[in-house]
Amino acid sequence: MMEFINFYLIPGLALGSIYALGAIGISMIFGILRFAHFAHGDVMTLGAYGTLTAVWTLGLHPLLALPVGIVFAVLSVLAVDKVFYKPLRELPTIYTVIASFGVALIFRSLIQLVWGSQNEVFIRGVQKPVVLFDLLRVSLLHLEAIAIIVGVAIALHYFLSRTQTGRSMRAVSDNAELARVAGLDTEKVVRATWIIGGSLAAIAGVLAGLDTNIQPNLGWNLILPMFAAAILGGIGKPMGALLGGMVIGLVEELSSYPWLTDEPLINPSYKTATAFLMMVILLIFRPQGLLKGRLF
Amino acid sequence: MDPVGLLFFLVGFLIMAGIYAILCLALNVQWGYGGLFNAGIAGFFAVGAYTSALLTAAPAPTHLGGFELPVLVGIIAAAVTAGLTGWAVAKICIRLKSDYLAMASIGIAEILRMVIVNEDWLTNGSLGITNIPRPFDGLLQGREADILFLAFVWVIVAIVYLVCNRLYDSPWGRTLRAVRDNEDAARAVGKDVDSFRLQTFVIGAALMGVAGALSAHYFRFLSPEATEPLLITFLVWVMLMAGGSGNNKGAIIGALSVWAIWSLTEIVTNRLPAEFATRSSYIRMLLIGLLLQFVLQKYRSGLLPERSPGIAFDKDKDKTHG
Amino acid sequence: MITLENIVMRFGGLAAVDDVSFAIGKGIITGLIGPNGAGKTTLFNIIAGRLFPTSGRVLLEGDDITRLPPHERSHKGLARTFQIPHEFGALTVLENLMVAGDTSRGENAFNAVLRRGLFLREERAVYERARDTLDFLELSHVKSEKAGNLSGGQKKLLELGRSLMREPRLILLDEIGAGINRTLLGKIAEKIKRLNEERGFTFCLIEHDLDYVSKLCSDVIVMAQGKVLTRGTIDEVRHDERVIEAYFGGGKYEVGT
Amino acid sequence: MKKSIVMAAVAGLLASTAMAQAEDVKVGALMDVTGPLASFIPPLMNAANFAIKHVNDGGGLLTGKAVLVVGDSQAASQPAVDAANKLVNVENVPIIMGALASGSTIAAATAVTIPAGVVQISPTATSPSMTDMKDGDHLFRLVPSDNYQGEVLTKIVLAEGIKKVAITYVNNDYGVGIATTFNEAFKKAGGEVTAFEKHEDKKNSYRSEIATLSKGKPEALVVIAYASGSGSKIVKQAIEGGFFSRFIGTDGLRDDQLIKEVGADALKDSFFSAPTSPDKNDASAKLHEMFNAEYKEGADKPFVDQTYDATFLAALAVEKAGSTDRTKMSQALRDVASAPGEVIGPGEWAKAKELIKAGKDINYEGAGGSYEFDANGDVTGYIGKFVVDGETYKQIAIFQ
Repeated sequence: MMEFINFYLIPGLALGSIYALGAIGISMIFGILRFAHFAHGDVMTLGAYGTLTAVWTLGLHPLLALPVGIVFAVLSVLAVDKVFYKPLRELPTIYTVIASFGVALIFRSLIQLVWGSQNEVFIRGVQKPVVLFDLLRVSLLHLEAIAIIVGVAIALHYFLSRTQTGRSMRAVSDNAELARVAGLDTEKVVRATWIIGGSLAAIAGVLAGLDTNIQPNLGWNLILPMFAAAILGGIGKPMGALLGGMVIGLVEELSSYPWLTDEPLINPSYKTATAFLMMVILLIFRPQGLLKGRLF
Repeated sequence: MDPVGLLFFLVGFLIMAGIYAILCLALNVQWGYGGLFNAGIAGFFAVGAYTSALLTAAPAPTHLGGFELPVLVGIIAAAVTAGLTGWAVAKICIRLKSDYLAMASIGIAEILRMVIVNEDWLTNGSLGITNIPRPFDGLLQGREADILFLAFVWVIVAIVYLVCNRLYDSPWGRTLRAVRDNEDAARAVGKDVDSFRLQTFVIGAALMGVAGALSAHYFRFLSPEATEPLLITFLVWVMLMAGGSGNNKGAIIGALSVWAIWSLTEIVTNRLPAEFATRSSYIRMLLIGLLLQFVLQKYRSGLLPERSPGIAFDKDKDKTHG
Repeated sequence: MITLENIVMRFGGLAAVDDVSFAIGKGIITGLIGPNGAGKTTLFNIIAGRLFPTSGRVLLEGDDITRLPPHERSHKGLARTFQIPHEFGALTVLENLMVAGDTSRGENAFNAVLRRGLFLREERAVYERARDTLDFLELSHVKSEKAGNLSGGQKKLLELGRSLMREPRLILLDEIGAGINRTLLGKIAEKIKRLNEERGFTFCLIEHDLDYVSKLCSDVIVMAQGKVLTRGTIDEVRHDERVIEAYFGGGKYEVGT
Repeated sequence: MKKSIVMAAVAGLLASTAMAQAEDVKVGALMDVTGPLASFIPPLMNAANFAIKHVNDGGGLLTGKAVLVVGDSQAASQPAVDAANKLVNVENVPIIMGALASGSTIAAATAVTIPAGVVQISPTATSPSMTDMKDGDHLFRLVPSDNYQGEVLTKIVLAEGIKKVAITYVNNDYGVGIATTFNEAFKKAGGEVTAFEKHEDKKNSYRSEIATLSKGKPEALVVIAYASGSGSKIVKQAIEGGFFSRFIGTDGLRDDQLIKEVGADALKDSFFSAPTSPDKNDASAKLHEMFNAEYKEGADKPFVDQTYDATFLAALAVEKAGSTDRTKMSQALRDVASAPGEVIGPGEWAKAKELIKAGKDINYEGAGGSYEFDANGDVTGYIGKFVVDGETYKQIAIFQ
C-alpha cells in the first residue's frame, strides 16, 4: 500500500501537475486562438533555461529565480505571436498550426545556440526524500509541484470567474464572434492568454527541470501527453485541462502498477501509449472532453 | 566541385525528393482533395516500410519473416497494409473535426511507433532490419546502382501522379472536393460523406505506405527512428502548403523545393568558419524555421494553387477563372 | 408527400420543436412561417435528416424515414437549400451543379482511375442537364467562376439549381429570399412558380417576407415557440389573432379585424 | 534588400569554395548533431576538432591542411543518408569519421558510402549486425560489438561477488544490444537476473519501473543507458526511493553528467565498464590532460576517446595512402592501425608523418584501445572497470 502511494500515486500526481500546467495553456490557446500550439513545449524549455540563467548569475534557488524564467517565456511568446501568428489569424488554422511547428524549431535551435545542447541541472546531487513514520517517502519537489498546482487551480478559478479579463476570456472561448460583436477587445484577450499560458508553461518547465534535468528537448518531449491532457479536459476549459493533466499523469504511472497479478498491469514500455490510447478513445466517444469543452 | 560527384549527389537528392513527392501527393489526396487533417503521416509511412522490409529482406532469426519476395510484391503489400491501417484508423475517427482528427492521428502514429520499438519478435525492435534489397540488385555496381533506383522511384512517382490526377479529374474527385468545401451541402445532394472520407483516407494511407517501402529499400536498413513521427509529418505538411494544396503538380514541386531547402542549407552552413562547427546545424534548423515563416506569410496559397480540372465536354470554354 | 407525426426535438432541456404534426401535399407550394426561434429551420433539418428528432416520426409517401441519413433521403427525392448559402466554394459554378447530378459510376474511385470510359456517357448527360439548369437560372455567364466568388443572390440561385439537379420530388427552401434584392427575388419567385406549374415540383419554403409567401404559397403553416399555431391560406393566417400575437408579442398592438 | 542578401550568400558560397586551397584535404564527419543524441555532441565535436588541430599543428595533412566537414546525421537513417550523400558527392571527402548511432551508421553505409567506395570509421556504433555486413572492407568501428562488452561485464560483475541483479536498459540499439548479451552471459555463468526490463528514453519519471525492478531483492541494478538520457534519472530516482544503492553501468552511463546529477557520494559502491586501451598504455590519460587543457572540461565524457581516435585514424589513413584516392583508404587504414609498426599515440602527428614519409610502418594505439581490426572491420576491445573517485572516474582493472 505504502509502495503504491510512494512510487506510483505521488509521482503520478507530480507528473500530472507538470502536464496540467502545460495543458492549461494549450487548452486556452486552442479555445481562444483556435489552433494547436505545437511550440508550447518549447515555451516550457525557454522558461527552464531563463530560470537556469538566473540561478547561475544570481545564485538563487530555482523556485525563487522562477519569475525571471516566466518573464522570459512570456516575452518570447508575445513576440512570436506578434511576428508569426498574428498575420495568419484570419486564415484557416492549419497555417498557424504549421507556423507554430516552425516556431518550435526556431525556439529549439536558439536554445541550442545560446545555451548549448548538453544537459544542465538546477541542483547537483540526490535530493533526500521526506520520510514520515518510516513509511511515506516523498520527494520534496513533488510536494512542491502538487502545492503549486493546487495554488494555480485556485488562482485560475478566481481569475476566470471573478475578474473582467477572465470573464472576457471565457466569452471569447465560448463564442468569438459574439464576443467581438459585444465589443470585447479580442487582442487584449489574446495577450492575456499568452501571458497566462506562457507563465504556466515556464513553471512547468522549471518543475520538469528540477525533477530531472534541463536540455533543449525538455518540453518537446512532453508536448504529446500535454495535448492529450488538453483534449481530455475539453478544449477551451482551463480547469478541464488541469484535470486532464492530472489524469494523464496518473494513468501513465498507475498503468504499470501490479494491479491484478505480480506483474505490472501494462508493460512500462507502453506507459506513454496509455496516455494516447485514452486520448483516442475519448476523442471517439466523448470528443467534447471530460468537462464539456468546445467542439470546432 | 567534382561534376561526377555532383551528379551522384543529385541522384541521391532526387531519390529522397521522389519519396517525399509521393508522401506529398498522398497528403494532397487527404488534405488537398478531402480536407482531412492527417497528422500521423509517419505512422502509415512506418507500416509500409516495415511491411515491405519484412517481406523482401533475407531471413533472420531476430525478426519475423525475411521472405525474400520481389521488391514489387513488397511495395504492393506495403500499400495494402498501410491502406488497411488507414481503414481501421478512419473507421474509428473519421467523423472527428479537423484538429481533433489531427490529434487522434498523431496519437495513433505514436502508438504504432511504440509497437514497432517494443515488439522485437516482429520488427527486431530498435536494432532494426538489415539486408533489405533494392529492385534490380546486381545489375549495376556501386553508386551507379543508385541511378537505377532513382529511375524506379520516379516511375512510381509518375504512376502515383497519374493515379492522383485521374482521381482528381473525375466525378469522384469533384465530389470529394465538394465534401471538403461543405459537408452538409454534400449530404444534401446525396453524397455519403463518411464513405468518401474513408476512401480518401485509405487511398492516402496506402500511398504513404508505398513511400515508406521505397525509403526502406533505399536505405537498405530500417529501424524505428526512420519513422520519427514529428519530423516526417511536419516536413510533408510544409511541402504541401508551400507547393499548393489541391494541386498535384504543386505537391511535387513543393516536395522538390522544400527538400532542396532542407538538404542544401547544410552545404551552405558547412561553409561557416570552423568555430561554428557545432553550431552550424542549429543555425541550419533556425534558417529552416524562419524560411517556413516567410513562406507562410508571403506565399501562403502555395507555388501552384488549386484549380478546377475543367470539364472535358465543356466546349465553349470561356476564360477559366479557377 | 411528407408527413410529420408528433415530432419533438430537445436540445438540453429546451424543446425547439414541441409535438408538431402536419402533412405537406403533393404538387403544391407550402409556406412555413413564424417569428425567429419558432423552430422552422430545426424542423427543416429534421425533414432533411440533418437532425434526428428526440421523438416522433417522419414519413415520406408512407415510408418511415425518421432515422435515414440525409444523403439517403436525397436519393429518395428530397432536396433542400440552406439559409446561409452552402456553396462548394472552390468548385466552379458548373461543377457545383454537376456534383449534384447522379454520377454514381464516376464516383467510384476504381473506375475513376482505371475505367474512365465507363462514366463518360453518364458524365455527358449530367453536363447537359447542368447547362440547361444554368440557362434556366440565367447563370451561364458565370459557369467557370469559383462559386465562392459569387454574390449572395447568385449563390441562392446556385443552391436552387443544385436542388433541381437532384430531380427531386420535394424541395425544401430555407429563406431563399433573404438578403436578396427585389429584382432577383422576383425572378426566383417566378422560377419556383414555373417549376411548380410546368414540372409539378413540390415545394416547402421558410420565408419571413409575407408578401412573397402570399405570391407563391397556397398553403401556409404558422409556427411559434416550437408548435404549429395555425394553418390555412395566407389570407386566413394573416388575420389570425394568435399569429399576430406571436409575431408582435402579446398585447403590444391593438389588433383590428 | 532581399535580393542583396541572397546575392551575398551565393557570393560567399562561391568564394569559400574557391578559397579552399587546392591542397587542403577534407575529412568527413557524420555526427548526430541535432536530434535525440544532441546532448552528447559538444564534447565529441571538440574531440574531432582536437584531432584535426593536432594534425594541422603537427605539419598538416598531405601537402595542405586538414579540414573537418561535418554532416548532421541527426541519429536517424534519412538525415544520415542525406548528410553522407553530401559528404561523399558534394564535399568529395576521401574518408568519413562516423556516424555515432548504429542506425545512422548502417543506413549511411549501405545507402551511400559502401556503394561509393568510401571508408567509414564509426567511433561508437556497437550493433552486432555490422559485423556480417557485406561492406567490401569499407565499414570499420572502434568499439567492440555489443556482444563483447556484455560478456566482459558479466566477468566484472561476478568478480565483485554479485550474484543477483536486476537489469534495465534503454530501448535503442545500444541498450538492447549490450543488455541482451549481458543477460544471457550472466545467467549462463550462474548469476541470477531478477528482472530484465527495457525502458523508454525521454521520460521524466521511472519510479514505477524501478519499483518493479526492485521486487526480487537484487543486490545491484544494472543500468544500460546514457547518463544524459534516462541513465542519470534512473539512478537518481532509485536512490531517492531507497530501492538501490549499488549500480552497474556501461560506457554510456560512465559520464561526468552522472556525477553532476547524482553526486559522487551516492556512487561509491557502483562500478562501470567501458572500452579502454590495453594494459599500461597511458594514451588515455595523456589525451584527457591535453583535452582538458584545451577545452577546460569534457575529456571524461563517453566516446570522447573513440571520436578523437577515429578522426585521427582517418587522417592517418589519408596520409598513409599519400593521396585522396578513395580506393586506397581501407588498406591504408589497416596499415596504420595494426601492429606491427612503431607505436603512435594521440597527438603524435608530427612523428607519424615523419615515419610515413620515411616509409616506416606505424601502429596507432589510441586513447580508447589499440584497434587491431579483424576481417570484418571490428576490433577486439579491452574493457576497463571504472569506479568513481572524487569528482571523476578511475580505471581500476582491465579485462579482455
